[in-house]
Amino acid sequence: MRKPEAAWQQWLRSSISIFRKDWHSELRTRYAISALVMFVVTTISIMVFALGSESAPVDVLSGMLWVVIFFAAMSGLSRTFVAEEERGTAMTLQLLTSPSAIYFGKLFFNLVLMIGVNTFTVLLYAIFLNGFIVKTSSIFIITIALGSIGLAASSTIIAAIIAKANTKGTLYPVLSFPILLPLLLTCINATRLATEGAFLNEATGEFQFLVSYIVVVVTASSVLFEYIWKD
Amino acid sequence: MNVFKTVLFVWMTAVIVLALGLPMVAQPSTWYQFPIIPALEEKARIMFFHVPMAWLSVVAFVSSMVYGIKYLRKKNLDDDVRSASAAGLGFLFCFLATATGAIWAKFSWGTYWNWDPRQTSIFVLLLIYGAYFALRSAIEVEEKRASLAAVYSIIAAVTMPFFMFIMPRILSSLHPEPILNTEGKVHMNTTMLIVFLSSLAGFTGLYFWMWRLQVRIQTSHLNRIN
Amino acid sequence: MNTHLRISATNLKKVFNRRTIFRNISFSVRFGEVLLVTGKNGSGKSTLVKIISDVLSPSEGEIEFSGSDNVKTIARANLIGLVSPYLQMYDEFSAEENLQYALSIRGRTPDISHIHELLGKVFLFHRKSDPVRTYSSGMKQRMKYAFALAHNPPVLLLDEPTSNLDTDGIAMVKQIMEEQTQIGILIVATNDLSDVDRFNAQVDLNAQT
Amino acid sequence: MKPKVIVASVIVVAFIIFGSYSFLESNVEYTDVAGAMKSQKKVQLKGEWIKEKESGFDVKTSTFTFYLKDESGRECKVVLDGAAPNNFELALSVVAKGRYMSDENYFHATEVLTKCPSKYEAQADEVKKNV
Repeated sequence: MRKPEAAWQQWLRSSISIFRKDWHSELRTRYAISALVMFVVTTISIMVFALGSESAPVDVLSGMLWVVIFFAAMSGLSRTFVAEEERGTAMTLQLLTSPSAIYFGKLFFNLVLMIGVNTFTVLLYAIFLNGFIVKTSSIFIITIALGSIGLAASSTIIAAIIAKANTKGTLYPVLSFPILLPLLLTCINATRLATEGAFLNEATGEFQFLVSYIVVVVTASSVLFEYIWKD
Repeated sequence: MNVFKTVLFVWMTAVIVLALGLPMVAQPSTWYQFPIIPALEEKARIMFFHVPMAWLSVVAFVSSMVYGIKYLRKKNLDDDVRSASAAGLGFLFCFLATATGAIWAKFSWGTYWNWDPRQTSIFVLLLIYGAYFALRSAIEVEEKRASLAAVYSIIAAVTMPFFMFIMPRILSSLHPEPILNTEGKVHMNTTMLIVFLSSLAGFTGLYFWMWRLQVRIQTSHLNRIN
Repeated sequence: MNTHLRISATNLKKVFNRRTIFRNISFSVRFGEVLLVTGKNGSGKSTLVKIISDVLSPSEGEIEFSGSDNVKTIARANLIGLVSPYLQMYDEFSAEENLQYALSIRGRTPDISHIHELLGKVFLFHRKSDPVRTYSSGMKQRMKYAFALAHNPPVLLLDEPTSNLDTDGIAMVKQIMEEQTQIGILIVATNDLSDVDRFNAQVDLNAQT
Repeated sequence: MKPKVIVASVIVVAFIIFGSYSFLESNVEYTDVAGAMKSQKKVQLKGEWIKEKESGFDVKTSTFTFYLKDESGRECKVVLDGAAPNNFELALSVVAKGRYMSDENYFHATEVLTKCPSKYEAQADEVKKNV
């Protein structure tokens, strides 16, 4: 045996490879992306039709933005684990590397997906819902970024759980909602601050909260994932 | 066990009789009288039942999670039965706490439901319990069901504190300070406090008895299947 | 090459849904030896194979890989190559891509000439760029051999090694088995005794109740 | 395995505390009169009912009018759609949900919640006297 690479280097390469594999597979099959995009487009167009020529108050719109994002996440983020489980490749993956490498690879994939979807959602929102005006863009951008990470973090572990269950589709939002509620409420609050034109330092409490939420969920998940993954 | 059951029965009977029966007067002069509480008056007696329910729903949630963790470490399915039974009772008490709380809210705040932080937290706790059972019913292999349910309850437990802290920022509460409040004061006279603590102890005893019973029922049920 | 390599299992037991699949399974197999696992359908052959490959944990008992010092520090996944009916390839990828990803997910740098050599060995070189979903079941079975051997594992585990294979395929499997006994340990789980020419130890799952 | 779990638990607890720390300092969202006047949106105005000033139910418009004093002592007229809640007269403080009508200079409430005394000892007498 030649000089072995450091264990963490192998681990890192392993989780990056899982991300690349999922990304390649997604480009070929487009399961998650098409579901996500169609969901966002249909929901926002329903909102536009429902509002007609009226314009909704800005705090209602900032709340609705996160409703769209939450349900979009629910329609697409479970795909990465459910696909492995349905096609029977979960065991293949299990033979290849450690649970933690798999968890972080999948987390990274969901994160990229979530950031993409949220950017798309915000763009559509800005174009079609004229009442939605962001006065402090720094708060808004940070909120969207941290919100995406937080959503990806908690959806990934819940997706891993439901992939092993029978009624995957309906179970996903049921399990996710209580876990995501603190995150969503904080994001809605921070978005409202951005639309009210608050200064950046007025939102530090929210950001501190979001960062802690992300760290707590990711840390707990990385330990617990092993128990989900291994039969 | 029989002694325990008898003591529990006598204790609970005494608690119920005293909590409902002791007189409430404007100026308590003897030890067995409760001070009257303006506006609430006799309705304040619901406190002797509402607070123990809320307390037990949390105790049950914690014990369910502790046995879940124990299962993950030892992989003994009996721990899972304990965990699931505790969660079942927790759901029951959580529901009762929500119901008694809503009645009290009607007396005190003038509305059954106000999305008060405390009401919202207990609502989320109900949702977590609901999700926990939905998850359990969707997995057939017992070992798998046990680990996933345990993992879910841990994830729920680590996010729950965030919820407790975010809510007061969105709405400040009308709910009275919890009994273990920040000032360390108890706003009750001695008789009330004794009845209240006896009720708390009695319901806790009742919970552990129900839990034991539930575990025995579940275990014998599983043994019959196999 | 680790000639001191040894796998020993003591008192393995597996319970599913409070039903005991098997209990008191012990065996020991050394470098150059062949372990045969036999048993009726449902006796737990595949379960035992999964436990050896660390996909499942035993309910009781232990399984230990020993040999030189570093065997214990290497993840079990890197010591074992598995062929099993439960194993699935990513069918939207070609054979070549599957092997590339398999190696890089193991944390290694995939070597394309090594992959081509492997595909030649299992007679899939001419179809290396087609997605696996277009393969026949026999081709998929051969693909699994390439997958199992890609990282040169010292332990090869074969669950129903010849299923779906024609006579050429069976000859290929015999060849791979023979080579494995030169470089490590071979474990075969099957009911068809003609699959193996020789074995040094046997676990018969029918024997226990 | 074991140390990993311990490290993870420490991180989880530390960040739960870190995350909640910033929120312990400020409990906002109940506004005073000045805040209600400034805000365009629906707010929750918290204060005390001024018993000395006129209050009453107008049968024609079906509204209940009263005056409210916030913590800073600033007063404000409140018009509630509907009748006063049952225990309104005994409440220590009230919360009016609604928005401020800057044109007509009153707070238009859609709902009034009452906070009843929940401290059982000693204060029972004081409140009694006030009533």
